[in-house]
This record gives sequence, structure tokens and C-alpha cells, in this order.
Amino acid sequence: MSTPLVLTYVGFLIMAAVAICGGLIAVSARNLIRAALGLILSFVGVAGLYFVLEAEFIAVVQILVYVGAISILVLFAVMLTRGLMRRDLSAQNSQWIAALVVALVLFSALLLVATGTNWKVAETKIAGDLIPKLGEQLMTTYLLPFEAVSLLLLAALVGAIVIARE
Amino acid sequence: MDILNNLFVSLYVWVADLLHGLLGGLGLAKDAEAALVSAIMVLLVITVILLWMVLMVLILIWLERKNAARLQDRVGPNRVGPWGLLQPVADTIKMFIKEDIVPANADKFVHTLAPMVAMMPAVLAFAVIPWGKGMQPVDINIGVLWIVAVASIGTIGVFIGGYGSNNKYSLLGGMRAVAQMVSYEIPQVLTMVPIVLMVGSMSLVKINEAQSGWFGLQWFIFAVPVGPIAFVVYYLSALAEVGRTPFDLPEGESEIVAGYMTEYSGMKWGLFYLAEYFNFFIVCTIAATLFLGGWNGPILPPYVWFILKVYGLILLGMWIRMTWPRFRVDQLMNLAWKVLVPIALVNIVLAGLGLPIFKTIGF
Amino acid sequence: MVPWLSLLVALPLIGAVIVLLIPKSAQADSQIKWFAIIWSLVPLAVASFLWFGLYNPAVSKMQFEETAMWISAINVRYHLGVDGLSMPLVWLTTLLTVLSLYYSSFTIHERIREFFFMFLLLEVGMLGVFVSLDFFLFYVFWELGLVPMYFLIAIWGHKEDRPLYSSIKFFLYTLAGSVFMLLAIIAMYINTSSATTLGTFDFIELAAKKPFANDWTFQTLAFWAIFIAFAIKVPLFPFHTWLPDAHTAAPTAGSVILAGILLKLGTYGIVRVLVPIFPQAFQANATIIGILAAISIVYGALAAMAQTDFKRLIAYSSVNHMGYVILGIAAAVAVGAAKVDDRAIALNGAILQMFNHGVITGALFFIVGMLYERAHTRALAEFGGLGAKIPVYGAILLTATFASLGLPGLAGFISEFMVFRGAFATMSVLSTISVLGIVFGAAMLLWKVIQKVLLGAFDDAKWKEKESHGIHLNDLVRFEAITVAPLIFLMVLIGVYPSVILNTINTLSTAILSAIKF
Amino acid sequence: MIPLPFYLVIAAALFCVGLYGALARRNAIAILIGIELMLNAVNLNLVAFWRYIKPASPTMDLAGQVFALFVVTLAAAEAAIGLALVIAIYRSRDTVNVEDVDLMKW
Amino acid sequence: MPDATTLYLILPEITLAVFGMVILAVDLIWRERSRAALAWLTVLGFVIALATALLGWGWNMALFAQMYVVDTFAIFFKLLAAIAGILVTLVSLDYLRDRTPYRGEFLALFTFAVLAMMMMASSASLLMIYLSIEFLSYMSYLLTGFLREDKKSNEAAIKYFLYGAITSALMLYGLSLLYGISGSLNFADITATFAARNDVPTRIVALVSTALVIAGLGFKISLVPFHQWAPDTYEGAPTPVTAFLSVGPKAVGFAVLLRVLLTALPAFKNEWIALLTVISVLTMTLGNLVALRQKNVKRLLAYSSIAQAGYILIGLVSVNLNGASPFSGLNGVLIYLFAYLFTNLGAFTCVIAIENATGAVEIDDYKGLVKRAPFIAALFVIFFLSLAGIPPTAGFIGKFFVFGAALREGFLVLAAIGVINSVISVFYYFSVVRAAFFEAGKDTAPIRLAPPITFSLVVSAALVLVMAVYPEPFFNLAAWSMGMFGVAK
Amino acid sequence: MLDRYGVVALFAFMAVLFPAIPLVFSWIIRPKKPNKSKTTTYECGLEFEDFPEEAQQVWVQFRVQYFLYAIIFVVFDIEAVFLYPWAVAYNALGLYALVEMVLFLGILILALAYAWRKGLLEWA
Repeated sequence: MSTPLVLTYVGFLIMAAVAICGGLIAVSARNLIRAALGLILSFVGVAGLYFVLEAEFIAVVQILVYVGAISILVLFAVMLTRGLMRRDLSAQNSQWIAALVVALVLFSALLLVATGTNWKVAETKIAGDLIPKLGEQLMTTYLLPFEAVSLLLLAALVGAIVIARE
Repeated sequence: MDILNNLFVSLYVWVADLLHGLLGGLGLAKDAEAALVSAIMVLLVITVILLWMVLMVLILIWLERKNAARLQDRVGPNRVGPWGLLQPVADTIKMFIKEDIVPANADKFVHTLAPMVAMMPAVLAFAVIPWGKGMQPVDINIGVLWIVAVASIGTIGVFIGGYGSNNKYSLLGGMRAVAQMVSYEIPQVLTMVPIVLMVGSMSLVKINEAQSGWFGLQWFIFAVPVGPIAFVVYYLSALAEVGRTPFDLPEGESEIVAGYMTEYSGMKWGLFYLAEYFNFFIVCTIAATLFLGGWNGPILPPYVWFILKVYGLILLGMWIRMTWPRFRVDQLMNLAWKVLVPIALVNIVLAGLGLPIFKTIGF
Repeated sequence: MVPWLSLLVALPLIGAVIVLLIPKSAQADSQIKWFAIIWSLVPLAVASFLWFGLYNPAVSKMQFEETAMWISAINVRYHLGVDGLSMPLVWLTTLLTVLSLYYSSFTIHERIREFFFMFLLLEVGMLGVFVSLDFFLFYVFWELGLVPMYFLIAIWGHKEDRPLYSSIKFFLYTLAGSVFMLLAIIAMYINTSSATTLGTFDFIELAAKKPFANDWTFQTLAFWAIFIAFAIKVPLFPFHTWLPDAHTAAPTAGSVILAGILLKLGTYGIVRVLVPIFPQAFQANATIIGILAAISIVYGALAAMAQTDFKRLIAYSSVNHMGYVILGIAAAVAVGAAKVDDRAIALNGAILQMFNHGVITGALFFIVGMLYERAHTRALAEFGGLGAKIPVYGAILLTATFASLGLPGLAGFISEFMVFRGAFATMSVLSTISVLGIVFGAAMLLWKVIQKVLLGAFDDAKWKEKESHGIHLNDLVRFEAITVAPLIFLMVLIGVYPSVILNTINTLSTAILSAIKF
Repeated sequence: MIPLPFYLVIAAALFCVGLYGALARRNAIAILIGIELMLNAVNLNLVAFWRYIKPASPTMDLAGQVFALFVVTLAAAEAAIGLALVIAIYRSRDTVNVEDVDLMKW
Repeated sequence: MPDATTLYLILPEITLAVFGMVILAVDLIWRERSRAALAWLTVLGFVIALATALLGWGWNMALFAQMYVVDTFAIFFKLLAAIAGILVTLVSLDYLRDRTPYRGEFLALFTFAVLAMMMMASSASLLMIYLSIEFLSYMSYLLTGFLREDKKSNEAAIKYFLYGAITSALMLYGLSLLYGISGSLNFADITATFAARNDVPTRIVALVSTALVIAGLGFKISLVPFHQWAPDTYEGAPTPVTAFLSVGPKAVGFAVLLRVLLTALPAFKNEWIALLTVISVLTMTLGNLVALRQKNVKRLLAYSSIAQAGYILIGLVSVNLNGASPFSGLNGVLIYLFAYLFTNLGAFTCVIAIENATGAVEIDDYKGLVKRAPFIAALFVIFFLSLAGIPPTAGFIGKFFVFGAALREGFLVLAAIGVINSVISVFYYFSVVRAAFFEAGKDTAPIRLAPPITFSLVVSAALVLVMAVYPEPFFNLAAWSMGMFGVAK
Repeated sequence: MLDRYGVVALFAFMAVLFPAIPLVFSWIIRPKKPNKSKTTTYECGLEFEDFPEEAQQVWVQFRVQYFLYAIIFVVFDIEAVFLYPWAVAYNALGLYALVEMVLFLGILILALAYAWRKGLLEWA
């Protein structure tokens, strides 16, 4: 194995560990703020994986939107609703065992799919800057979803404001 | 002249060669050796930058206090060292040895984490800043967005700082700070778009290069009308985002004690403080790069030009701080959403319209 | 060319709409009543004109046929026509409707508009079933009749007899059966279609094409699916449990129509659909059907005997009587070394029994209803000696009862005799057992009805006491007499001169049987 | 390059962790956190596929990245809406605990 | 830049997008005065969308790099969406007046919801499918929770949201696997991939992703076991929204399911048929059995609509497009959906009319209804008969074709379970009829009907009857709509 | 020779390390003498112990305003995400890209106008 590959593996493993650990914290922490921090950690880990995958734009969007925006939203929501958080209650509901089983079953199925399938993999080198291409495709091929998503954002904003405002 | 222009680049190459020579004896594989050398070099560069930055901040603090004193007809620090030059050093030492008081009910882990998280974006942002020609640690094609993205991590540090203290003033201050920071993030992000549009790349190096014409004076701030508008919007919102007066509501002592920093002391407080100055410095470097031509300029070496521009912007910020009263919270938010965001949006459209026109007239 | 049958079906529908549109006023109720009665005479007139005027009893083919494409994509046609099987039933439907409406106009006092609307709608459904020759159309009319009957029982039923329970039970039973019939209908369509040609829902074409001729499993399945739908309606043991409840709960007119017409829909369907379309399956299963019929006959009689409620008793006697019909049909089709004549006699008897049962049981339900109106009870134990106390009523009840138990000279005798006469040829054992049913039936009627109600001692003191509560045991009044008179007349007429109707039936039976290979 | 299944396994694990969180937590916001994790995992899948699977067209096809971009966007909208609903219910019911939200039987 | 043809073909979408924004803008500018006008503006928008949708009739075009298909199948669902939009807007007028000040927003969001339905109908790419489904879902969540002060509305929305978000994440994972196996987002490429590869691991991928996709879409069409949200959401949501949810998302959910299964995954027909058959049986049976115990009419209709989805699914699993049989399954689904649209909207309109006048939604509150509102009571019977599939109503025609398809494919047991269930359903439908007709109520004040509600009631009832008496045009409509699947009329 | 993102990774590593070093260093050298008074929460001169139990749990009822701000922020943040690739590609795309983007922006400006007009941008 060449050194860059080793380093890539190292980067991959660290980031994967960060993502998974963050996820575990996010779903197990009792304190919601800590759960949210775990979520952020996981986001960061996934962003790191995107870097390893050479999808830097998505990576930076991940940081900008998930870490910078969505997590703020979550944190604010936690603060707004935390007044009556009952400490005596466990964070898990009564059917957590069932949930665990479901998650494990699904995981084994997905594991089978992930490892057992012959994905037609091709080793392609990414040459040059893909962002102009991305912009171009957004404006041409993906024009419809692009415009639709702005409507969606408008509608979501209006709706969320109506629902949440005092 | 050439030597002077490429001083740091040459230095880098020389050290790297030295390292190669030193490591050659280890008998590593060729690519492993190269990787090791560049890793060490990068770490060196980071260390140099950070040390340099700490020094800069110390100077900045001194400068600010002196300036403030001058403008307010006082003397300012004058006991430690000549003209009080060593005052910041003394402050630093104090910070190190000061007891760290954590409130009893606080979330200790989060409390400690907060200043670290607040510090991180500053360090990450340095990765892409071009200090001079060939003097950027790394040139990535998402440079501009990278800066914005990592800056947004800072808001989390502020927030959890407020939360982790378990003090309502901290919490309120933290929430306010975050609300302000995110509000100003928007005009800041939007106003950089015209520049990216004109350059056709988000790489800060490319942006620098695009401003190199006309004997180094083809700065975007001169690209009327888009450039100056974008610059003003950027500068104001950047000041606000880093919480400089007159936008320092989150830590407005008279309103909510010291904001999210109320319960911090010692080194943790020091980190917040340091991060604030780092961020201030960084936004000035970005402003310099995007609008003032970065390292471009006639005669003087690029890195000198760069530092000069950055310092100019910093002094401007200080001047604003000293002279303007603090904004009210409603004015603050109004400014962001009702003034800066619409202006920035219009600016983008202007840039979009203007670019083809400029292209056709061969600008 | 007058579209007589369409007219016949449309008339009550138009009447129903007009009933809805009669403006609200103080006299609205009586306007509605009289309008509905007079209007319902029109279909009766049309039906009479068709049967006695235009219908040619010598022809076995469909008459007054009307065909139009309805849903071309699935070859559903608006195909109407009547033959010797349906003509008498159509006529009987219109007659009983008139009588029921007339009787109801005196006995129904609440929600008049809805009652007459529902009743006319019910008539549409019943007539539609009898005249439609397309299975799709048939099914639509079949279900169309369900809803009004449901409302008739539920709204105007006897409050003490759980009308809501009975009505939904009636509805669900019938629906449960008919949905499977629907599946069979579709399956037949699919079986008769091919990649290039559409299938058919037409009775006549289906009879000619014989769906599932090569697929025994499917044929049997389809046969039973349809048979059960009809058997529930008949009702044949063991599908009969809805009937006593529905009858007891229903208002008098509802019971009359239920017993007089709706039960016939089942047997009509068997003759119209199963015999011509699935002769093989029918033959193969005739024994089972015969056994069920025999059980119905015996069980119906015995169960009737055990009843303490007059109306329930009549209801169970219907199970018994309809059993004869099924037995006759089964015997006519069953495999065996019988002469075609014997089969024809059995089938004729069965079809005639359908008509007769409609007349006789219709009358009986009227009669029971009249008694209930007076006594506010139907418990058999309460009565006794009525023959002497209210003689006209007694006479009518006696006539109807005798007709029901098969006294020669009255309608019931002819048809029952013909059924057994024909059935012995192919189903001797079952017929013998069924004769027991006749005996039980006769015993039941003689003992329970004639002896207990008409004869015996009249408890003067009790009825005196009841008079203080406004209960008066008067003899028949005019409207009641008018109501039952035509039915009594028919019983006698058919009893002494069955050819009026047998002529019509016989042509058809012969034609049906001649199409079957034995 | 690192084999594709490495990424897929990580994504699957993250997805199932998120699913567990979404199914097992009491607090509506915690459930939302689980959901965000799931979406994140899918994005990882999409980007990994984009990078490894032979593109359908000779020019670099960015379908996976674009899809991921839209998923990020939708996740943000979803979080905004979901949290707005959480706040609304908190205001009217003083709880964000899904088990306490039982005016109607589940 | 999209060319003129493209713009022409997506005119209905453009119309709705513009109208949605105009409604918002008008509401912002005029505020108080515009309230009534806005509703009519919305209706106008839907009418124009309906008309422009018809413009695309006969076209079969893949737009935007094969991501978006305008064919008769899509247009069928666009018509359906527009009609649902018109009727629901009409019935929501009075309902909203006293319940929320944010009517402009409501109408705008509703317009966007219908827009999303139209987009779903046309989507032929994983991206568009996900985007449009989420769009519709978000709008549904918001509309469900629109009565902010109403605890039930809040609760309904949060439950709907949590279920929806989890299942859509599951679906998204399935979509990502499809992308991974084919390297493309477009159905055409996915089909080609599966046609070329048929090894066991590929089949497993297809199976897993199909199951996950069915989970996501099954949520929209409330299939068991993804139905748990439905009763609570239906009960708690503003009733016009409930009416909309019961027909709109369900119909287009089926549209997407059909398109995905038939165009992207035809190679795994046996697998998904097996899966969906089980789901269909569960859905019908559970929906009906639980409906028997309901006391709240909205809840009852919720379970009813779960059961209805089960029937429709019978048509889906019985799809057989070979030959020109009228029982191709697909047309059964389409006809059923069309019939169901009017029937269920009609039934809900009755509920809304009563709720507007009395605020009551319990079955017990319906006692004596026939005295107070004979018209509504009578229509209730018609709609319930149609839901139960009893002729002569539209529902019968729907069931006829659906069960017919099952028989054609030899799914005898499935068809039998279907008809048994429809018999069971009569029981609970008639429990409402029973209260309305046979039992005496306390209140006897007559219920007045607002003209828009009367209008939509009459339209729904008329179509329910017309579809039964003269089904030919509707059959043809369905037949044409299947054109994209290579079925000649 | 490190990949560009290798450098970034080292920066990330240093970003964690850099704030940690002084914290650890000061932790070693600084005095640690906490007492009750020191560790009470700052309360503007009031004694924390005087508060009733539930008030010691710090919770301030925040106004929903913050959250609404965050929503608007999120929406515009995403808008920015889409603007950047557009801006980068703009040169190659020509004027129709501007039209498309103006549409996109117009829709979001409506969102801003909505928030503005409904008074959500007022910090009352």
C-alpha cells in the first residue's frame, strides 16, 4: 500500500469513528444539548468523509448547513422547550428494545447489501474543478428541482413561521 | 527584489530541502518520505502562523487600548515595559495562572468545550488564507465557502459557552450572540457571491490573481458599483459577526453582564478573547483578499501589501469601535435583514447583469 | 316499439323522485300517500297489459327484449327481457307493491315521504332484477334493492324487535353472498373473453358459451359462489338465520315484500342463471342442494312449530316453503333416469310454487300484521277463539293457512304436488323425507294457527281488560279487506285453474330443460 | 482508493444508529436528531456511490452530489418545520415528550 | 434554458407556483380585505391548472434530462390533483373562517401541496420523486398542524411529521441503493441496469430497496404497517386538510408507486407482488377491523381510508398489461382512485358541513341528523355505499375493476379477502347511517349549508352516481392514462 | 506530497490541539481552590441559595423570536449554498442562468418580504 493510501485510510477511519461516535452520543445522551453536540460531531465526521471522497463542495455545504445552521436550529429548539424537561424520566421510551432489534435487523440487511453486492466500481481520478460543472448542471439538467426547491424553502419558511410564532 | 518578493517561499523550500536531507538517512519509501516531509512542513507552517497570530493579537490588544486611550484623551497602558508594550504579555501570564472557576451547576464538560470550539474555526480558516504570493497553506477550490463554513462552527462554541455556564445571563447572552452571528452571516455570505461570480472560482488564490491587473490595482473594490457595495456590506456584517462594537451586544456589559462569557475566567476566558481577535483578524484578511486585491499592489512585496491592507482594515474597525455608540438589538437585526440582505441580493443581480456587459466591452 | 320493460322499471323510479319533490305542506303526507298508490297502479297496469295482452305464452324466447350497449369496454349491455319465468314474478311484484302501499298508507304514520320513496325504489330494484338479462345490470339491481329494504326494516320496523340489528343482519348476509357472486360474474366474463374478443355478461350468451366448460374446479367454485348468494336470499338452510329476525322486525308491508318478492329473487336467480349456465356443475351438486332443500323443508316446519311468535312462525314456514322450490329445481336438473316430463313437472312446480308462495305468504303477513295492529302483540299464547270473535278475519286467515299447507283447491296444493310428483323421479329418498316436512308443516299450521288462534276459548276477561288500554279486537275494516282480497282471489283462482299461469311457465321449463344434456 | 463497501458500511451503521434514535427516544427533538442522522447517512451513501460507480455519461456526472445537495436542503427544511411543530406543541401542551402527546390514542 | 415545449407542458405546475406566490403576496399587501378574494383566487388557480393540464393530453415527453415526464398517466393524476384542490378549497372556506387568522398562508401552502402532487405524478427520477414527495409531505405536516391553538391539531401534526420523516428517510436509503446499483437517477437507466443484471446480490439490493421505497410510499398511502399516523392525524387535522390527505397524497402516492414499480423495477415483479400482496391483505383487514370500534367519524374515515388503500393495492399487485383486457389492474387502480376521490371528498365534505354548524365529529353527535339536515344525511348514505362498493355508485365500479384484475391474475384468495372486507366495512359505515337516521338526537336545529359546500357536495355526489351509471368516459380516461405503459386503448 | 485535504486535516488536528495546549498548561500551573461562594452562579448581587429550588435550575423562558430568526437564517443559508456553484459557473452559462437565478432569488425574496411584512424581523 502506498503512503497516500495509508494516510487516506487513516483519515477515513478517524472520520468514520468521529461520525459513528457522534451518532452514538446523539442517540444515547440524556441531555439534549449533549445529544445535539453528538449530532454536530457526527456531521463533522461525515463532512470529513466527504473530503476523503473528494466531494469538497458537499463537505463544505455539510459544515455550513448542518453544523452551522441546522444544529443552531436544533439547539434553539432545545432551549425553547427545555423548561419542563423531566430529569427523572429516562431518555428512551418503553419500546427501545424493539427499536434496537429493528435497527440491528436493518443493519444486518444493509450490511449484506453493502458488502455482498457487486457494485460496478470504477477507479476514476477527479481531474480539475468540479464546482463549475456542478453549477452548470444545476442550471441545466437539474433546473427543475433547483427552482422547485426554492418554492419548497419559501413554503417551509412561511409554514414554519405560522406554526411557531407566538 | 525578486528575492524579497519570494522571501518566505524560498525559506519554505529551503527548510523542506533540509528536511529531505535529514530524513533521507532513515531509508523510508519515497512517497512516505515525501508525505512525512510535507506533513512536518505543514505543521511548521501552522505553528508559525499561530505564533505569529498570537503575537499579532498581543500587538492588536495593545494597539487597541492605546488607540482607545488616545481617542478618548487618556494615556492607556504605560506601566509594563516601554509605552506599556509588555502589558498584553503580563495579561497573558495572568490568564495562565488564574484560577478557573466553574459554576457548581454547570455542565463542566460543555463548559470546557466551548472555548475550544470557539477557537477552532479561527485556526481552520488560516488554512486557506493567502498571506502573499505562493504563501497560502493550501489552495482549495472552495476557499471562500470554507471560510464561511468554519466560521459558522464558531456560533456553536458561543452557544454552548452560554449554555454550559448554567447562568441565565450567559444563556441569554449566548442566544443573543448566536442570533446576531447567524443574522450577519447571511449578508456576509451573499455579498461574497459577486466576487466569486466575477472570478469564476471560490479559490482565494484565483481571486487574488484576478485582481492582479493594472499594475496590481485592479481591485474589486474599484469595480463600480458592485465592488464597493459588496465591500461595505461585507465589512459591516463581518464586524457584526465577530461581535465588535458597535455590534457587541452579546457581551454588552451594561445589558446582560458579560454575555456568554460571564462565567468564564482564566485561560478559558482567554481563549474566547483570543478567538475574538483571531476572528476579527481573519475577516479583515478576507476583506483584504476579496476586495482590496489581497497581496496585489505595486512595488512592495506581496506579503507586505497584504499585511498593510489588513492592518488598515483593523484600524478602521478600531476607529469605528471607539467612535460609534452601541446599536440597540432591534437596530442591529434591522440593519442585517432589512438593509444588508436586500442590498446584497440586489448586488448579486447587478453583478450578474454587469458581467456580460463588461465582458462585451472588453473590460 | 315501445320499450315496455324500461318503462316498467323507470315508472317507480320516476314516482320515487316525484315523491321527493312533493312540496312540504300540511297535506303533504296524504298527497304523497295517494300519489304513490295511484302511481304504483301504473306499473301494475303495464305489467298486466304485458302479461295478459302482449305476452305470448307459447314462445319460450325472451319477449319485449331491449338491448343497448352500456359499457362497451367490458361489453356490458343494457339488456332487458321477460319470459315465462320472470313475467309472473314481475306482475306479482307490481301487484304486491300496490297492495303494500295501500295497506301502509293506513298503518304507517311517521316519515311518510321517506317510506314511500324507499318503497318505490325497492320496486325499481326488484323489477330490475326480474327483467335484466345482463349479469352486470342484474347485479346492480340486485344490490339496489338492498338499501331501501334496509331502511324499511330499520326505520319503520317494530321497535321491540331490534330492527337495527335485524336490518343490518339482513343487509350483511345478503351482501356477503352477493359479493362472491360478483367475483364469479367477473370470472365468467374473463373466462369468456380472449386476447382479441371481449367477454360477456349476457345471460343468453353465457348460457350459450358455458364458461369454465373445461375447468371443473373453477366451474364448481363459480357455481357455488353464485349459488350461495342466491341461497342466502331464498333462504336455504343453513343460510336462513337472517330471515326470522328480518321478518319479525320489518313493518307489515316490508315483510310482505320480503317474503313475497325478495325471497323469490334467490330462486329466480337459480333458475335464470345457474341452470342454463352451469348445468354440469348443477347436476353434479344437485344431490347436495337437494339435501339442503330437504333439511330446509323439515327444519323449517319443525322450527315454525317451536315458535311462540306468530310472525316468526310464518317466517319459518317460508323456509319450509321455499325449500320446495329448491327441491323442485334440484330434482329437475339432477342426474337420473327420469323422463323429461317428470323434470318439467318438477320445475313447473318449483316456479309455480315461487309465485304461490309470494301470494300466500304475502297474504299471511298482511293478516298477521292486521292482528298485530289490533292486539299489539304477536304472541301465539295470547290468542284463542278469534274465529268466533272476528269471523271475517278468521275466514281469511283460515283460507290463507289452508292454501299454505296445501289443501287441494287452493294454490299451494297445485305447486307442492307438482314438485313432489316431479321430484320422486330423480330424488325419491329426499322427496320422501321432504314429505315429512309437508306433514310437519301441515301439523304446525293446523295446530299452531288454526287451533291456537282461531279455535279454542276466547279469553273475554283479558281482552276486556286490554280494551281499557285502547286495544280493541275488531273485525276487518274495509281497507284491510281490500288489501287481502286480491290475494285470496288469486289463491283460489290458481287452486282451481292453474293453467292461467302454468301455460306461461311450462313453455319456459321445457325450453330450459331441453337445453340441458342429461 | 478505499473500497466502496467501507463507506457503505459506515453509512449503514450511521443510518441504523439514527433509526434506533428515532424509534427509541422519548423527546421529539431527540427523535428529530435521529432522523437527521439517518438523512446524513444516506448522503454519505449517495456521495460514495457518486465517487465510485462508473458515471453514466462520459462527462463527469454529478448526480449523486446533486442529490446529496438537495437532501441537505430538504433536511434543513424538514428540521425547520419539525422543530416549529415541536415548539407549537410545547406551547400548547407543555411537553415535547411523544409519549405524553396522547390526546388521541396512537 | 427550457424550450417552449417544456414550458408549455409544465404550464399547470407554473400556474400553481405563480398562484401560490401571488396568494402570499396579495395576502401581504392587502391583509384584511383580501380574505374572501383569496379563496376564489386559489380556485381560479386550480381551474387554470386543470385546463392547462389538459393541454398536455396526448403528449408523451420526457423533460429536464429525462427527470420529468409529461404523459397521459401523469396528466390523469394532475387532473385528479386539481379537482381535489378545487373541492377542498371550496369546503375549507367556512371552516377556516373562525379557526385561523392565517388563511392566506393556508391557501398558499395548500396550492403548493397540490403543486407537489402534480410534480409527484410526473417524476421519473429518484431525485424528483424524493423532492416532490418531501414537498408534499412538508406541506401536509404544516397544513395538519395549521390550527396552532388546537391541541389535537398540534398532536396530529407532530405524529404525522415524526412518522413521515422516519419513513421518508427509509425510502431515501432505498433510493440511494437504486442509484448505487445503476449509477443513475433516472428510471430508464435503472430499468436497463436491472434488465442487464439479474444475479442474486443484485436481486437482494433490489428487494431491500424496493422494501424501503414501499415503506416511504406506504406511509403516504397509509399501508399497514406504516399507517399508525393516519387515525390520529386524520382526527386531529383541520377537517378539510383531512379530506385532502385522505385522497390527494394517497392518489399520487399510488402514482409514484406505480411508476417506480412498473417502469424502474419491472424485473422484480414477483418480489414486489409477494410483498404487496401481504401488505394489501393486512391493510384491508386491519383497517376494517379497527374501524369497527371507532366512535369519531374522522377517525372512522381514517381507518376506512386505510382499508381503501388495501383494495387499491389489489389492483396494483394484479397488474398485467399483456393483452387488451379491461382488467389490467392498472386501470382498476386509476378508476378506483378517481371514484375514491369524489367519494371520500364527498364524505368528508358532509363531515365538514356538520362540523361547521355544530362542531361535532363524534358518531353520537350525528344522532337525529336526518331531521336536521336530510340532504347531508342522504348524501352520506350515497358516499358510504360508494365506499363500501355497492352499486350503483362509483365505488362499485372501482372495486369491480380491481377485483376483476385479481381474478384475471388468479389471485382468488386475495379477491375473496377483498370482498369479505368490503362486507365488513358496511357495518361501520352504516353505524354512522344508523345514528343519522334511526336514533333521536338532542339537538334538532336545522343545519344550514354554505353555497360552496353545497356545490362541492352536489358535484361529488353527482360524479359518484354518474361514474356508476355512465362509467364509459372514466374507463376511457383510465385506459388512455395507461398509454405510457404500452397499453393501447 | 500531501493531498490538499491532507493539509486541511492537519489544520483540523491543530485546531483541536491549539486551544487544548494552553488549557492543559494553565490547568497544571493554576491554583485550584474552589469554594461555595466562588462556584455559585452570577446573579447580580443576589445570593443563589436564596432562590427556591426550581429557580436554581436555570431556565429562562426564551422567546420564540430566536427560533424564527434561526429559521429565516437556515433558509437563506441554503440559498447561499446554491448561489455559489451558480456564481462559479456563471461565466460559462450565459444570461439564461441569470434569469433562472433571478427566479430563484425572487422566490426567496418573497420569503424575506413575508417575514418582513409580518413583523418577524422586528426585535420587539
